[in-house]
Amino acid sequence: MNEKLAKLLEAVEYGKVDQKSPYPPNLKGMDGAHELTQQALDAGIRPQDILEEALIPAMGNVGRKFSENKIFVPQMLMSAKAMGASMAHLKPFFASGKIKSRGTFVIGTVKGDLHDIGKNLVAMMVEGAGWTIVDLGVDVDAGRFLEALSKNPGAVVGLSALLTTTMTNMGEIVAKIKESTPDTVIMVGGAPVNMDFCRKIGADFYAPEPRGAVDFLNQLAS
Amino acid sequence: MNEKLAKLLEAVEYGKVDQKSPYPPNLKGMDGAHELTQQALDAGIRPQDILEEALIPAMGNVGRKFSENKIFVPQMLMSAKAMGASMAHLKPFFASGKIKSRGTFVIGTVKGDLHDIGKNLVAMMVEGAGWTIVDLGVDVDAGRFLEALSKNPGAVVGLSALLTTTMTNMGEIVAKIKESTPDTVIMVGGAPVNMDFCRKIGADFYAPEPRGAVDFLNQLAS
Amino acid sequence: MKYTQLVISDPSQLIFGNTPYPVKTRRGLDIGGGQVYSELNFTLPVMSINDQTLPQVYDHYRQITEGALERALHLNSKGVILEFETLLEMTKTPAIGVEIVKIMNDICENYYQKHGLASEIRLTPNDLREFERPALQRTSRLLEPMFQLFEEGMLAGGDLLSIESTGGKEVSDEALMMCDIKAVLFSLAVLGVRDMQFLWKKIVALAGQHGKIAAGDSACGFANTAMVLAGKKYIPKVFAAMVRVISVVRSIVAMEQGAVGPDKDCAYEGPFLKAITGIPISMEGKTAACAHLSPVGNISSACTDLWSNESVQNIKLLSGMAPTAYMEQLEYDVRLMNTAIKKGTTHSHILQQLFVESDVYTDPQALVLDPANVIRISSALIRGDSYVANARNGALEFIEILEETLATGQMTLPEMESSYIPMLREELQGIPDSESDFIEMMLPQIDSSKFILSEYGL
Amino acid sequence: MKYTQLVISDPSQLIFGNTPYPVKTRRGLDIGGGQVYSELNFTLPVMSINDQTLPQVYDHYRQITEGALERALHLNSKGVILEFETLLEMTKTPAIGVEIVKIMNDICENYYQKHGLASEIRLTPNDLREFERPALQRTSRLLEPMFQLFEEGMLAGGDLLSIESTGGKEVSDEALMMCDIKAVLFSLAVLGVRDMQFLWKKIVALAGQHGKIAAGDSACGFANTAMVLAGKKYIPKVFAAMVRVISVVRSIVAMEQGAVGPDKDCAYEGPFLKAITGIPISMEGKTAACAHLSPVGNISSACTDLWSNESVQNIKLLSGMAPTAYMEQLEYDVRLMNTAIKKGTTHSHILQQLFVESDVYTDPQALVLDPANVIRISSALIRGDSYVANARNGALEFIEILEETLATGQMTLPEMESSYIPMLREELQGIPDSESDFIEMMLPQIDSSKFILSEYGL
Ligand code: B12
Ligand code: B12
Repeated sequence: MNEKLAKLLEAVEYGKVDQKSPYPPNLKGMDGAHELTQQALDAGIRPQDILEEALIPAMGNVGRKFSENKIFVPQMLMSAKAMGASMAHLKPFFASGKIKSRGTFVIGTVKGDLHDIGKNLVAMMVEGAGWTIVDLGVDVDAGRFLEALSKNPGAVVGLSALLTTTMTNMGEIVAKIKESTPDTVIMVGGAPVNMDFCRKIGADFYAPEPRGAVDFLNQLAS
Repeated sequence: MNEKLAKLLEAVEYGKVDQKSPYPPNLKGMDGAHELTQQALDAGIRPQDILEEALIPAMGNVGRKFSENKIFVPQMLMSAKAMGASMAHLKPFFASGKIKSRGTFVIGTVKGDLHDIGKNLVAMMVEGAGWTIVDLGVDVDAGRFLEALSKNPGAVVGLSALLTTTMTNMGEIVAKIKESTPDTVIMVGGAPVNMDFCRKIGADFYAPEPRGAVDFLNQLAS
Repeated sequence: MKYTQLVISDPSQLIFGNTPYPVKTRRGLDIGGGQVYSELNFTLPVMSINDQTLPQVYDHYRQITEGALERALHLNSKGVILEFETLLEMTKTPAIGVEIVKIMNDICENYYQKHGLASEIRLTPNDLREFERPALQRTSRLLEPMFQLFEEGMLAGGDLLSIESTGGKEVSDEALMMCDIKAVLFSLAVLGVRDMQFLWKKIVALAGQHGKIAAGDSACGFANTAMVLAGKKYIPKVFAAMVRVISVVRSIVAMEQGAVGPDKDCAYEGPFLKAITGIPISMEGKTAACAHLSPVGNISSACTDLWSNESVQNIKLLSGMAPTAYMEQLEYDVRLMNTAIKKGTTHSHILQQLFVESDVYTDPQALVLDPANVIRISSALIRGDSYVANARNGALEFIEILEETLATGQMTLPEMESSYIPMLREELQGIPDSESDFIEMMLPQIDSSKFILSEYGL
Repeated sequence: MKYTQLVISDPSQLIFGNTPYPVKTRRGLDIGGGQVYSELNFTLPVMSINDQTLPQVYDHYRQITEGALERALHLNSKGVILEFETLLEMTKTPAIGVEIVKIMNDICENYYQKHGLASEIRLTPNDLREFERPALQRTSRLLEPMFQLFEEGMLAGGDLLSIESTGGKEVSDEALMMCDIKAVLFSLAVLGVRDMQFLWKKIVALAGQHGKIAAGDSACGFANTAMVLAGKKYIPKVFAAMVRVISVVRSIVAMEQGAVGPDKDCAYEGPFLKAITGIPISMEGKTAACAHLSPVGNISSACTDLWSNESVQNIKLLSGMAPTAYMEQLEYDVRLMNTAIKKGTTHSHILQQLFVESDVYTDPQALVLDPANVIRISSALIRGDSYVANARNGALEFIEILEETLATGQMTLPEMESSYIPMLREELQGIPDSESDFIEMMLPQIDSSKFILSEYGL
């Protein structure tokens, strides 16, 4: 692999945002994702390759280490920040069509429910896998999902719920989405949700952990 | 109330089968249900009245005391035996149409399931309420219920299940019965069953305890 | 009866985690050797088992095993027994049962190799013979799948063999409802004993052949049924407690035939078996509230070697799957006992005393589990020359203890309960010593269409 | 901070069932007065709450209350607290919450009149303010339904008032995920403290007006969230344990405003509050495995006065409804503690010792709950002049204890965990004594669009 990309991969994997950032201690003073991305672009490396060969594999490693309990969330968040610093450089190329996003993922915690820690983790890991995220936040009703879908046609939807009394709102939201855009792929999750419930309300996929969501989306995209 | 009927009521309520029976100790040597029924018939009391004014109220008292935990099952079983001794005298009048049974109750534990203690208790208490019982035993499939219904048109059906893996057989049996005789009233019970499940499989009634079953049947009959 | 002397005759020696004849397992558990282990039990949620659903069935058992062992590992467990008590279809079609054992055993092995967590599977096939009435205890074709599952299942990793056998149940069911203690005694001390002799000779031989562990058989359909009925106030507790005592002479036959324990949970004969034979036992109490409510929540742990939850469905609770949650509860219970053992006899005895005193006078069924009473009753249970006499003597000793306790005022019983005491004593006293005399006495009184004497070798 | 001295400074006095300032209730419970009681918590199964389903909702609560009290009665319970922690709809529309309190209270009263079983309802409305972001802690219209439910609910029989208030949570959520201890401290010791002062002044006044009991507030959304995240290995346990310690300075504000306990379960600040203020507390551990898994299953009961299961859905288990089963489990746990109390201090201390030693060195979150450590940390928590200084001092004392323990070898931590210790210490040491200095230091570092200072009186 190109040495520049290898360095960028390392910076993202270990959460080195930019040269000034103190974290991680062992990379102190060295270039971060910010600088390394600029250098890669300057060296004429294709933006698509930067994404596919450095950022996504880096976040893939991070996700794997996280699933294996080898790192904690803050480390993962630092990597996500580093990736963000890199993505800032790549943004224009998405707009111009030079990079194709893997797809758009609209996620939210359903109406009545304010639990968002799990949802945020899922969003972060999906973003790391190269998807564009539209995070609608918490307490989101069907209308707002439909609106987001009309702005992002073809997006995959993710619903999160942590309360047994808001899980039922998931069913409603799924029904309304399937009514207006039957082809929309919908994924559900959250502690009280399970595969049976997912089937029952007519959603397409359930994963107990973000990892499963990422794997499923990657399959969709490939 | 007629004194003879009052005595019969007492004999049944306290489980005095016949003169010879040693139980209950405090009625030792006295006439039991067997003798008292004969005497009532000899005195020209209408068979229907014997049933309605002595036996059913006696068993009603027994059922109430049982639900209130004032007596144990053996006492209830002795009363059921005493009622049986009385019914032996009344049987011809059912055949001739002089007594109208409250109805027929077909009960069984569903396919794959051998638990019958609960089912037997329900059968006994329903019998005490003046219903004719057809007990199909345990491990009963849909075919046998349909057969019993064709022999006893209009009968109410009771299904019992104690295993989470045989509960699902209840659903099948209910479906088949409702298909062939949609008007059949079906009641379900057993420890793992509940109201939601009853609704889900399309049965008509669920009771956690025999008392509820009796109340429901009595309403049906009235 | 083979045993004529108690292996443990001092109540202070009858304590959790220790027994004279511990059982060592393949992956290194030392049951009864100074440590209490959890025994997790579980079952499917509401679903059918058929060709279409089999993959889901297997998934459930995979998920249960993984969830439980992962949690046990997280809690630094010293080791776990997983009881796989089959559902009917899994014994009727032994291939299903065997496949599940394999799935579970692979996971156990993986946790053992990768993390050093030791676990073993107790394999408990169904006694299918109860599907035929009258039962063909010895000649039934249904014995074949049962033993196929025993054999192939143990080879697949089901190292501990148990069953809740049902010999005599055709008589006991009605006898319980009628509170007919003589019929109960007939069903357990005559029919049950004879069926156990037949069945356990075979199980022990098979286990011996493959170097596996013939564990034990609980009188669940008798004593546990009685407890549940008493819990619903359908029959007197006094009666249910007595059924438990009588069931000892039936369940001990497994040991007479060579079973070595750990005895199976759920019927609470364990403490008596431990006192008489010295084998390790499994018990359940408060942490089996998922399976049935109990009048012996704490006292049941007083002298146990495994601590079980009897059964819980694989359904979702707020924390996660129910078997995982129960694994955690068992582990913490067991930690408490093991900490006491580690600190020495003063601590273990005080903890045992608290277990005992918290329940002992609340219910006759708790009273019989006080280690001192277990020893007294056990002595009576081996005093006579026949199973019948022993069962009767044990039951009478229980009445003695009960009356002494009532006399001290430490325990009170409502009239409804206490009025059964003299009736029961009178009936027991009418029971002769000899089995044949007893059979002769009982045959006219029981509905003989219900069972076939020759199927019991009579 | 109001408290400058410990009410309980001797670890041997910090024990279950007893506290210097017990709380007596209407139906005669004497919480902390020599007896541990069960506190049962429960919730609906999967369902919506709306006009159509309201009758079913009420039925669920009726069934739960009856099932639980019937079981408690059967087990000779000395008394029960039923926590009614509302679901959103029940606070948003207070009439629903009030109706449920009435239903429950009628059943409680009936069991009291008919059977002498004493029970009380702890009423815990939702903190609706978290629906608005940035939160309007003081000016929100949502305060109205909350206080309507408090007032009408207490009049309907919800005698014990609690809430899991959320002041500061808008900062804490992200801080937890980032393991940013300074931001956590800011959210708890600045924002949380100020919001608690505002909220609890009102609750205490209302309770006083009607002769009801202002009980307490747990930092569930902070400390319990941290524990769940640590349980999933998302954040270090060392960090989660420290969050718990810091949350004390926030939760104690309820007492400063006049709350008298029993403090609410679920955040485990209880033992510290008990040591500092002498109020009775509620804790949860192994028997809350239905609600969340726990690293403090036994040790959490070491000095509790109520013993809780946190929450369980009203779903069917094999034995019956889940709340009934959990009622039974709690009652047996509590019986064990009460038997020990009855037998005297030797027994209670040995039982406590077993609770403590069975968990203490398995997890930093358990370590902080050892009564001796609770006292040490509590002393540090009242040493300074500001909530900020106190929180920092408590957290540093925890690090001392942790390092001492690690040094003895009794406890070991993986590198992933231990590497956080110096980082945390360094960050803590940078925190100034004065609140205003600290605010000045933090404001540039936190996303200030998330909260409104004036809503915290700043
Ligand atoms: C007794 C018993 C047995 C006895 C049955 C004796 C008999 N003749 O019935 C024996 C030992 C044979 C037995 C066997 C088995 N059992 Co079993 N058994 C029990 C036990 C302990 C008590 C059941 C009982 O009789 N209760 C008392 C009666 C009076 O209550 P009831 O049946 O609920 O009935 C009442 C109400 O439900 C209602 N009712 C009942 N039927 C109906 C019908 C209608 C229409 C209405 C309105 C009302 C109604 O009224 C009744 C009176 O109040 C339960 C444990 C428990 N906690 O319930 C386990 C239990 C039901 N058994 C269980 C199991 C697993 C088994 C076995 C598979 C064990 C094995 N591995 O071999 C076998 C299966 C045999 C089979 N194919 O059915 C599990 C079920 C788990 C699951 N997955 O579903 C339980 C829950 C035990 C446990 N905790 O694990 N069992
Ligand atoms: C933290 C927490 C809170 C915090 C929330 C903070 C926040 N910003 O999210 C606060 C304190 C605010 C809170 C409030 C309440 N909570 Co809360 N809370 C919890 C707690 C302790 C942890 C949840 C959590 O964050 N877990 C960690 C995350 C990482 O896990 P997760 O959410 O499950 O997500 C993972 C997976 O599920 C999956 N996932 C999640 N979403 C999605 C989506 C997709 C598409 C996919 C594929 C995967 C996926 O991936 C994630 C990462 O692994 C749980 C207890 C528990 N055992 O879960 C209770 C719990 C969920 N809360 C509960 C309750 C009752 C409440 C309140 C009603 C309390 C009250 N009376 O006020 C309020 C309701 C507020 C509201 N309207 O939502 C109950 C729910 C009971 C019920 N009936 O359903 C629980 C179970 C606690 C309990 N045991 O009683 N709570």
